[in-house]
Amino acid sequence: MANRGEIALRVMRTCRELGIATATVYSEIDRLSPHVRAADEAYPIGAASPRESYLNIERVIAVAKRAGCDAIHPGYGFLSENADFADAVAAAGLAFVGPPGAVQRSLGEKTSARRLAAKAGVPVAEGTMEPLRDEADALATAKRIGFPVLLKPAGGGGGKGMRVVHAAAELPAAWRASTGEATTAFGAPALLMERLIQPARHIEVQIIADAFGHVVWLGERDCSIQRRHQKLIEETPGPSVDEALRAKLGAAAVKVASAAKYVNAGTAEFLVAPDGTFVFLEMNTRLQVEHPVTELVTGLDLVALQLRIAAGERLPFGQDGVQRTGAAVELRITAEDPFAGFLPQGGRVDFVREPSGPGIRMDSGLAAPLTVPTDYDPLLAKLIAWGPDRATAIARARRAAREMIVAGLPTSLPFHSFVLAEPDFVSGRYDTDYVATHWSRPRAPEVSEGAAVAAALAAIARIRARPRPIAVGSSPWSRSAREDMLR
Amino acid sequence: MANRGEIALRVMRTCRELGIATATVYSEIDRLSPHVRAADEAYPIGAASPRESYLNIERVIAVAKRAGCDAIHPGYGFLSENADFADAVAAAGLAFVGPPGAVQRSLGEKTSARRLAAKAGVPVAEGTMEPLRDEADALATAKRIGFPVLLKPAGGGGGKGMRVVHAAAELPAAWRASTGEATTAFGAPALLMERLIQPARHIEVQIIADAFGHVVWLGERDCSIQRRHQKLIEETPGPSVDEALRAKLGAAAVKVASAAKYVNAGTAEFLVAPDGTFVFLEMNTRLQVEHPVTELVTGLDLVALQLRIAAGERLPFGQDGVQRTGAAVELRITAEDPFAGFLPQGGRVDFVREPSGPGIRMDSGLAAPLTVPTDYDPLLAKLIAWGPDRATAIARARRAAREMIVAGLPTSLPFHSFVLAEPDFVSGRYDTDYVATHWSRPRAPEVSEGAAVAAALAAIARIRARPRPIAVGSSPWSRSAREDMLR
Amino acid sequence: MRYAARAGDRDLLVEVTPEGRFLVGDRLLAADLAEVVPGRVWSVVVDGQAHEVAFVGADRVWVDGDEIGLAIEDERVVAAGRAGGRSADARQEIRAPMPGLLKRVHVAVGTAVSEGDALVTLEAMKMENELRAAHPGTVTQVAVGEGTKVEGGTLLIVIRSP
Amino acid sequence: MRYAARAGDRDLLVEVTPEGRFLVGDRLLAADLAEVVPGRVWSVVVDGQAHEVAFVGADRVWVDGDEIGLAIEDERVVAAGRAGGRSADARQEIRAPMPGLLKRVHVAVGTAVSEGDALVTLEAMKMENELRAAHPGTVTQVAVGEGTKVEGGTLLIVIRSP
Repeated sequence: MANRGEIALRVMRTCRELGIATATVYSEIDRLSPHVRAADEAYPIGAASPRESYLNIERVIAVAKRAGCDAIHPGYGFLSENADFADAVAAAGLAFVGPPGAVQRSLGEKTSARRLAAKAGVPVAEGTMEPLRDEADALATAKRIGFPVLLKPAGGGGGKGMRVVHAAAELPAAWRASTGEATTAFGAPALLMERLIQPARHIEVQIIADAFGHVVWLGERDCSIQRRHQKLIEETPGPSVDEALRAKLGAAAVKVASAAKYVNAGTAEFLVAPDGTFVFLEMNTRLQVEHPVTELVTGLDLVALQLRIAAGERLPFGQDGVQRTGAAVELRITAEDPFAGFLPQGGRVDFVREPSGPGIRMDSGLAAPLTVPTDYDPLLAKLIAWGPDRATAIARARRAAREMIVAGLPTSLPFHSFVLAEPDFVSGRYDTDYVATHWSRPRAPEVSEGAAVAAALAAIARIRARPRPIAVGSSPWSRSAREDMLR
Repeated sequence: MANRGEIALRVMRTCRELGIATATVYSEIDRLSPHVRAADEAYPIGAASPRESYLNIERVIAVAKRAGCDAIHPGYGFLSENADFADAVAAAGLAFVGPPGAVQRSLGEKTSARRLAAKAGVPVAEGTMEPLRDEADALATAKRIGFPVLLKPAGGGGGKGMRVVHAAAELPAAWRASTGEATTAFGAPALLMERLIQPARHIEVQIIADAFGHVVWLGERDCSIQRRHQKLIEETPGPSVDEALRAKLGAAAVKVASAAKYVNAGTAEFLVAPDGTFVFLEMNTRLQVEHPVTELVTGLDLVALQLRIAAGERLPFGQDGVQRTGAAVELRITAEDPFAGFLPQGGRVDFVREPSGPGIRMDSGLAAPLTVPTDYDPLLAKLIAWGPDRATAIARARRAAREMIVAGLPTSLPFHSFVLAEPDFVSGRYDTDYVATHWSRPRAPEVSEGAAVAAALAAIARIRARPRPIAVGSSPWSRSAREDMLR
Repeated sequence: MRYAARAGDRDLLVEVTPEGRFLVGDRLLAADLAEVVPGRVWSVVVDGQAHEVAFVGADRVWVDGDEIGLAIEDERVVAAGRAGGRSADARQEIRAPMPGLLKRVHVAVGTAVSEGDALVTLEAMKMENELRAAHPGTVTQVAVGEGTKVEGGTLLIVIRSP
Repeated sequence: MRYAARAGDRDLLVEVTPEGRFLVGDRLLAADLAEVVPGRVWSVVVDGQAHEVAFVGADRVWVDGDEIGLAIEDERVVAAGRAGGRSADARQEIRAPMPGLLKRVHVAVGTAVSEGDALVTLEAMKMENELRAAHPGTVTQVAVGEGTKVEGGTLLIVIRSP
């Protein structure tokens, strides 16, 4: 397991269920992290900085060999979309749980993916089919296709380093920032430019393919609720997607995958305009963070399928074998302050209560105590709710989100509570501008006077009562603390 | 909510999802219990002893009136199958979430239920159709139908007070014990006698009916894994049940329900012999502990349906509208010592880790810290696993059970870990004798030498290291504790 | 003992009577408070209304599913006449919320800023995060220059409000 | 310092060297022990093998999903030559595991019992629970009579094994 956090735990859970022994790597700062305890074997590979540990190809492969692994699962992020890593894994005689390096190369470089999709007859957004040469080239291109435009790193996806440019004046700053972030995130400064399609929905299609040319699509996910071009809430089916559009998107995803000779699980991302026309954005050549919503409506275990395909097996079903039932929504619970522009926050979690019950699945990397380092992605846990219909899934997600408590650092939970009761989201009317239009001036929740008074009284009681253990079946406050106050 | 523990939480979760405000009662010893915090309103109703609190009809109804409730959900146990309570609730102008008193009376008294089923053309076990007059009557009956026989309280179900009698010599002791427990549990000493059917599987059928005469069955549950005639593991579909038998059982359940003019959710219990012949045992006129396995394969929320029917609505679907997908298994995690005859244990829970992830649902009343009183049922939590097939559901249940940690008192978890890997259970070959034949001399698990050494080293480290907070990303043992030892 | 509490957007005056009852404003409440998880989670039942309270941060509290700000001051402070939280507004200190690299400083001493204006860009967690002004005011101090690696908590910018 | 440990059915002799390394039997282990939840959960990595250990009871430990018995004695006790748990076997004390009503006593002083024999019936949690002998032996004491209400921990029966 070449990863950490909730995804390492999620993958190793399926391994345990399949009777597959697991070995994981961990960085110095992760010695106490849950994935180290969940694995059968665990090996340190270096300092907290990703370059020194989770991004260090040589060390990861050295550990895999030492532990006698048969395969490496990269999770998402880190080395999951690194073609050189996939090649190195293969060269070391290990199975890479994901598409081979050649496929990752043809799809990982975004202009190459755009060329491939266009060639396969799948529409792409107007823009550059080669990386931009320099800022001047960028300006010329922007003027040709017309502002507003989108600057994107050509080297990788996930929304990192993307910048919207509304006018020529903004270009220099945007160019600097995007180039910088592209270098930091993908080790390559190359950028491309697309015409900005707005308003639009970010809708992606999950596909899975075996090494024998069979490609199946498993339904779509609407991932339009984003901040910094990164997803916060995903759901399936997409509330704006009808059967006709779903079929078109599925077919387009399969076209791209087939053209790329795709193997294993992948996701084709599209932008869909209000009129239902869509363009292909990119192919994510890995397991997605949001894969559980697809698992809940299809009943499939995508990680189990990934492992079987990596072992050379055929897809156990065809397109007709895919049934989808009900609706599912995922909340990404991140270590970010939604009242401060979703600023990531490291810190120490010293109390956690996670929800459960009907329709709720938690894929969590949380524990208490737990130190959340600032070196990695701020995702702490995923709350996924299923229901026979969208309304039930949303009601369950909201109920569960409001049961959850994380003490020690701010999380995205208040944002989720807001969205799940917000009329536009509840009625399915939203696009990629949602956060900007609905959360630009976030307001703290209005609580009842009773709740406010309760909070104040508990705080006063806490100040006055010295901490003491709870007596069986009695309340230290109503007993001892009251006595205190009589003194 | 006239209950406590996991079922109170489970019912109130659905209420929250439906936007229904909740009020609950609690006994003195339950002030710190989770259901008090989960409710919108909470009212104390008396001492820990059930008679003083959760069984006190007058007080429960007084609270419901004071809180301005529209309906009362009884959960299971306590007043859930008390016809007088159902009548009193109705008399108070409140909706009772369950069948009306008249129905409960005709099915609650077991000989009356046997007469009703026989009249409806559903087979019942050979035995008494009226309560036994006295010990002499019991002896005569036993001689007539032939040993071994089963002594059962006529006043209620749930396995309480049942005794197997193999020979006349055992009858006096069994009579005493059953009469005593029947009085304690149901307030009525009356007993009945049935011929013991062994080996047999305990298989029950979930039904739901509205007030307009529509009755639908939702599939069966095999509940043969029992101790003291009380269930420990339940699953659906039953591994021994084929479509033909399933249809027969479903039809029989509907016959009994229709004959009783049944309304709301209920469960018809059957004993199925190896040759597939079956007899009706009793009708549980309430929500069952094990209802979640049916929810997981049907996608229905039985509590939501109960509330709609109690509100006078019609069943929103017919028999054809019921789809079942995959398999589900439930583990009852109880405060019992499986190495001491499942002896119930009160105590204080001071640490809990509950599992989650793909296919896992927890319906839990656990928290840390939590005092588990000896006054109530020892059920702490239910671990329910779904899978596309039985093997996957079992693999997930086992994975999850082995992730779970409860510190402070012994639980049934070691038993569950054993069963879920035991060949007879895994292959679906088991009956009501399973615990007697497979767990009569329970053996502690064999752990690897590595695990044993790890446990010993941790224990020694714990003894030597003074408790101290964990430094960020470092191990107090490898740091400070090592320093200790250098002194 | 009297306390001034600010819970969310509500200001409450709470007096704890010698008998340990609570006087909130002019209402005497018979509140049943139970400490469920020591120092962390409390159950509060007032006249049948059940509330769950969890202390999730120095000045943040979780109550019945919502997170709100919470500040308590006892009567000595109350007597001193300082109301909860007010003073914070007059002087804004912008501090680094986590270790990172100060990529850009968008303001200088004397710059007039409005609510929401970007002040500095901090690169951390592989992302560029813009720290913005919470209230309008004038920059009175720029403590750190561009390109500096800063620890969490480092003072970056000070703003005075009229 | 040397320790005698009994983990499950394994007896281990463990010596902690002055350098803080572990000598288990004659094998020197470089074990990395990390306290994850203070006093409760530990992570133990020995030569890449990762184990999770949770202390769930006075003499019970959870390790990698299994619960086993655990007893540790330091060298003073070891020197005294008493092996872990042995002495407990010679004399069995049957105590009430919870408050309840002692419904029946099935044995008397002098009764010879075999492993698994029912000794008393205790009614608690609305169920009749039979307490049984863990090892064969002879009843040397019946501390409480039928019909008595007993607290958890009350001594009920004493058995001596040969």
